[in-house]
Amino acid sequence: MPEFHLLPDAAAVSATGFDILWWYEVAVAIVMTTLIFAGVFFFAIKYRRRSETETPRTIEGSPLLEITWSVIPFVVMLTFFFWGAALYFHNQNPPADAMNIYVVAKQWMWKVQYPNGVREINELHVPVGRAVKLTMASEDVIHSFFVPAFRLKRDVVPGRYNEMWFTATKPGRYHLFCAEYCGTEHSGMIGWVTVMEKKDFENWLVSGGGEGSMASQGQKIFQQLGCSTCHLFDEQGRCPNLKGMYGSRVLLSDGRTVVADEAYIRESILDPNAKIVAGFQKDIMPTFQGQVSEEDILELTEYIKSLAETRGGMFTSEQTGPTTGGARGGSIANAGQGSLDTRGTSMTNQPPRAEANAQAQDASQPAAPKPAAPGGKR
Amino acid sequence: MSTELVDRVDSPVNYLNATSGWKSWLFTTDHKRIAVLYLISITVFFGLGGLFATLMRLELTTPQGDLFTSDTYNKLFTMHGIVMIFFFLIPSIPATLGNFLIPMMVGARDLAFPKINLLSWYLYIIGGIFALTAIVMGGVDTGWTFYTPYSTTYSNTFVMPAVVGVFIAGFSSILTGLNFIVTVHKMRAPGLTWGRLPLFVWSMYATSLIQVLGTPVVAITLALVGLERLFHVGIFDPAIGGDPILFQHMFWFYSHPAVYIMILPGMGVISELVGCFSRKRPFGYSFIAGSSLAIAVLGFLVWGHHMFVTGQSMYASMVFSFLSFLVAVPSAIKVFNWTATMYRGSVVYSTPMLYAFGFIGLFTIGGLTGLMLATLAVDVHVTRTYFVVAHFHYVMVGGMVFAYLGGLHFWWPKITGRMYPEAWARFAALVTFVGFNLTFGPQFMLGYLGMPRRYHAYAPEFQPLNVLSSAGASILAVGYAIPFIYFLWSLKYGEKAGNNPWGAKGLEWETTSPPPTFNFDHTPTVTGPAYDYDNREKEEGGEIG
Amino acid sequence: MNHKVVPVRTYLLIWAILICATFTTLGIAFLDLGPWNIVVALMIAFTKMSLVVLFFMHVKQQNNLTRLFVVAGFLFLGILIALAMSDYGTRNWLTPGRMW
Amino acid sequence: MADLDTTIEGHPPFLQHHFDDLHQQLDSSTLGMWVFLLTEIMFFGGMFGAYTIYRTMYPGAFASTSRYMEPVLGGINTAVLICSSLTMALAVRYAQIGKRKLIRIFLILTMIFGIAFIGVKFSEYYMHWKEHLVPWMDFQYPEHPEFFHQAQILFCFYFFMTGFHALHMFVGLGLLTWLLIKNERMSFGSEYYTPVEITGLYWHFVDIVWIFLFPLLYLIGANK
Repeated sequence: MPEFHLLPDAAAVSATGFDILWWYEVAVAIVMTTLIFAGVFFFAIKYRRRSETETPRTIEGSPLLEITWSVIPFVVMLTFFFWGAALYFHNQNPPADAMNIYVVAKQWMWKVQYPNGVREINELHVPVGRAVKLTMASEDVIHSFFVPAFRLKRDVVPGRYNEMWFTATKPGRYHLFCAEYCGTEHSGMIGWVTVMEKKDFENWLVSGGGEGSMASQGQKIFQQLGCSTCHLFDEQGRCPNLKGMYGSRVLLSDGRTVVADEAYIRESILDPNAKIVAGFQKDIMPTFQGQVSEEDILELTEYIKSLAETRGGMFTSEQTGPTTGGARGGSIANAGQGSLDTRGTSMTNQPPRAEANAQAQDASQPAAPKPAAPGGKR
Repeated sequence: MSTELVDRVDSPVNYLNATSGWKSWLFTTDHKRIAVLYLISITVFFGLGGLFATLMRLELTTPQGDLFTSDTYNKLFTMHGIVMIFFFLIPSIPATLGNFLIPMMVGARDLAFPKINLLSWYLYIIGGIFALTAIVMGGVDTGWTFYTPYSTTYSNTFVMPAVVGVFIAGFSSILTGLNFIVTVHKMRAPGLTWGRLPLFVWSMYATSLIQVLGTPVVAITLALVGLERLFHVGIFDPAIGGDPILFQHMFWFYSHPAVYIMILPGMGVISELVGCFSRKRPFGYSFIAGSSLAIAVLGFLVWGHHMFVTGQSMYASMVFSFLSFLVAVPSAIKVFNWTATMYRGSVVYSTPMLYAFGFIGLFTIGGLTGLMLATLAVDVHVTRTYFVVAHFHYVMVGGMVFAYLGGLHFWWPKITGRMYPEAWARFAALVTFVGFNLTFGPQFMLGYLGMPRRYHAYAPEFQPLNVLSSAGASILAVGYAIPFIYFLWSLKYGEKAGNNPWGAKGLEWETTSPPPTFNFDHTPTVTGPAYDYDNREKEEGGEIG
Repeated sequence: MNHKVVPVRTYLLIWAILICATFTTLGIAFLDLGPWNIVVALMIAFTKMSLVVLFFMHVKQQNNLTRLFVVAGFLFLGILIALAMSDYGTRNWLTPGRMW
Repeated sequence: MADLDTTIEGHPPFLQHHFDDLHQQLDSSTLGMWVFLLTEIMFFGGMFGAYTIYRTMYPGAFASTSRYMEPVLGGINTAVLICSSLTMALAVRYAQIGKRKLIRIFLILTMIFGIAFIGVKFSEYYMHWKEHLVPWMDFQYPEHPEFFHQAQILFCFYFFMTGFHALHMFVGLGLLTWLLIKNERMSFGSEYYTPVEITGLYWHFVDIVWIFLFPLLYLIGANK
């Protein structure tokens, strides 16, 4: 039986940041509680009733005092707010070079898949010191991916992707819980997050691969579903050419542009007419709702991502990095075949914001001429 | 019980013995009798909810799920939540103390719409019967929040009767609020201006506004859940086009203000108690009154803080977080003012005052942990864990239930004409306070350690704190059982209370105990401000008032 | 507070305006004003509502209390829709790292 | 609030025991109805809110539903309802001055308009049913198969909102019937016309709900 600890493990950068804020708030709370308790006790004892006939004088109140004890706590609260919001923003916004791992939740298990095809259930292996982004989907109800040691939690909502990222700092095994009630075996929907040294992780990852990379799985599905009859790569088909599509800006038939990210690909598979690429017909592609599982969609997404990279030359090249960066753009470098780490690892836990942004901007420049290009049919 | 009660009180004609027979109770339009009907019915539901809680705490003494199956446990916490929130906390103070006191406090013969008042009790009972049906048929396992798509598509339990029950009980709550609003506006005695109203009336008025504005939205939301569950058209089912997050928006639009429906009446009671047992007008009367209204309005702007980790837009989350801090300001004002009221007062430690001390302390803890939960980054870790469970129990049980018990002790002589045994009552208040802190204090730590709520079985390292919590719960149960016994006992053997055993100010103390059916022989006329304990004001020329 | 008896003429006038407004909305709906269609339709609806509330429901002669309750209803409805839309409207905003 | 008569003597028969005078009774009842209407605003408001959100989420599907709506029928129905509001307002007016015959006439006229509205509405429902547009009852959407699910949600809201509105109409008709009977038994007048007044408020509110439902449900994409 594990020992009883009063403090939870802290095994990620986010946990350290959280704990500082947390103890600050706990300290404020203790000070305030003490003040109130002391006031109540002091007054209650000092001004206890000494005779049955005594009548204290009325004190009407004091607007100045009221303002004081409204404004001072509020200023303290503002520090809570800004600090908390800043940290939250940071935690919502994965760095551009984060390693991508896919999580599919279903009653009552966590299915994890790595781009190279390694699959796990109720286990997640991540390397130390590397930003990891989870793209999470649910096949049934709302679940919530909760790793106390990282102080992070994110709901996994059916019908959409939710993302979460972290940089683990301490090797070890940590609890993974489902934190949103999801039915009978909710409390059994638990697992372990294993944080490993980089070397160990690479070895583990290489040894684990089974049926080929996610992209190659996706390619199979792409053929099976007959996608390839319309989405041609060499010449113009009835549907947009998917090569180089991922991560680019796409001009839509109604004049809007969207970034072709995971969410867009997912939507286009399930609801093809929602966002039609400019120059193409509606109603040509049927919906694949009900024919593909969330996992299939993720594999197809990986496949489409890999197409983007092969077009840009070698998929290992840094420059083809995320076109618009950030959460949705995601990392494409580690997609496709082979090891995740072929392009070298970023040693810093989090790349400096400025650098990441610069990268994002660089990448978006070449992407700009691309809009609607996939088909070239205007 | 009620008819026996009539025989025992041999005082002159009062509302209890004016008429007799079960019909005179079930078809009464007297607000005081309806309050007693409510008192009995919510006690039944409180007992039921408490039973579920006891069973849960028993299960949680061991990390393995060994006492119940997971399905049973899930039903237990769901039914605990539904019963306690919709059938105990929401009607508790408004429907009992509020019903009993508001007409008297404003110097009226009854509420504005006595028949509607009776109707609201019947709606409550019908709603309760539906909820009980759901329990008897086999229970519900969705959690009291009915989150979609679990509740609409995946749960195989009796969701429909529970939803219908809550829907109907909602209308009971709306009608109570409507009645109070009109009564406070239109039925005040001559001379009773808004600035002279007791603070309890102010907070009940604010509560009523929330009931009237918020409850219809949850009604429509639950109707949509019912529709979706029956016909599966996809309103909340993402597989066929719906958006489950929309349910959460609509649900919390009511259910966050609903926590103010639960706590505001408690705050009103505490304002009365602190004033009376310090023999002093509450410090900053107008700020306490105004903060009630501020809480009622601001309370509608913060619901999104329940959804920080759902994938709600982070910009919306930021807005909601900021607004949540705003709503904390009026709550803080109240706590400071209560404390300041005792300054240079004449404080006496009667049982109701002990509960008020408990309330101030526990509500402070509940409120401060609420601030932590409103902090975006902190919420991400501790939301949906036992930290949240502890937080809202500190506010709802440590706050609201303490206020309810305090108020019940305070007005018990007025309601029944009898005193409760003071020594026992003080002892019970102490036991409750200790038991409560032992039960829910450890849960804060469990939450920080990362134990998710609604877990039937849990990781072994959480066991020590859970055992502590369960032990505390058994003490808490004793603390609740004692008042139950001596209140019943006092109906027959209690010392006869005079009209005003506490020397309190307020129109309700100027009539007999128990009051006559129409409360006052003559409509009272109010000439001074509320809580004029200090009669020097008048002697010195009455410059105030 | 006293309910004055309103002349029939006033009621008829309001009725005539309401009927005209209804057919105006209907007519405008068949024109293509782009996004303005719905704006115009709602503006006319608001006007119609105000007329009904003020004249048929006698709010014009009522005290401020009634007016306050009417306004409160729409205020809180506005809060519901506006704050819910603050989520839906900003979900697809770029995350801050990508804004610059 | 001044000069409250605290004695019970001279209580008119229609003054309830707990009120001081008729004035207070009328005021309370009117305020009570307004607070109830506040509740109703939020009740329908919840639906309008959910509808608005789906509408912004699925603009295309929304536009596609318009071809199944009959704007002209909706417009006529709006006019019918406005007429009923006029007659209701007049009924209240004559209740204020105690003209029993005119009250009767205008109450009956109001009911006729109300029934006409419901008649038109239900014939529309019948047409929708014929066209398989009722969700969960063999819903079909052949013109835009890609919008099947979304349109189903939208039609669900359509039936839900208009259905609740129709339900309110039925309640209103019930209240009018009750008023008609009451009008024969006792005389309304400047002393006492509370029931007519508050029923009128309710009826006008139901009218207002429709004033918003009409453009939102019928007029989207009517120009396409």
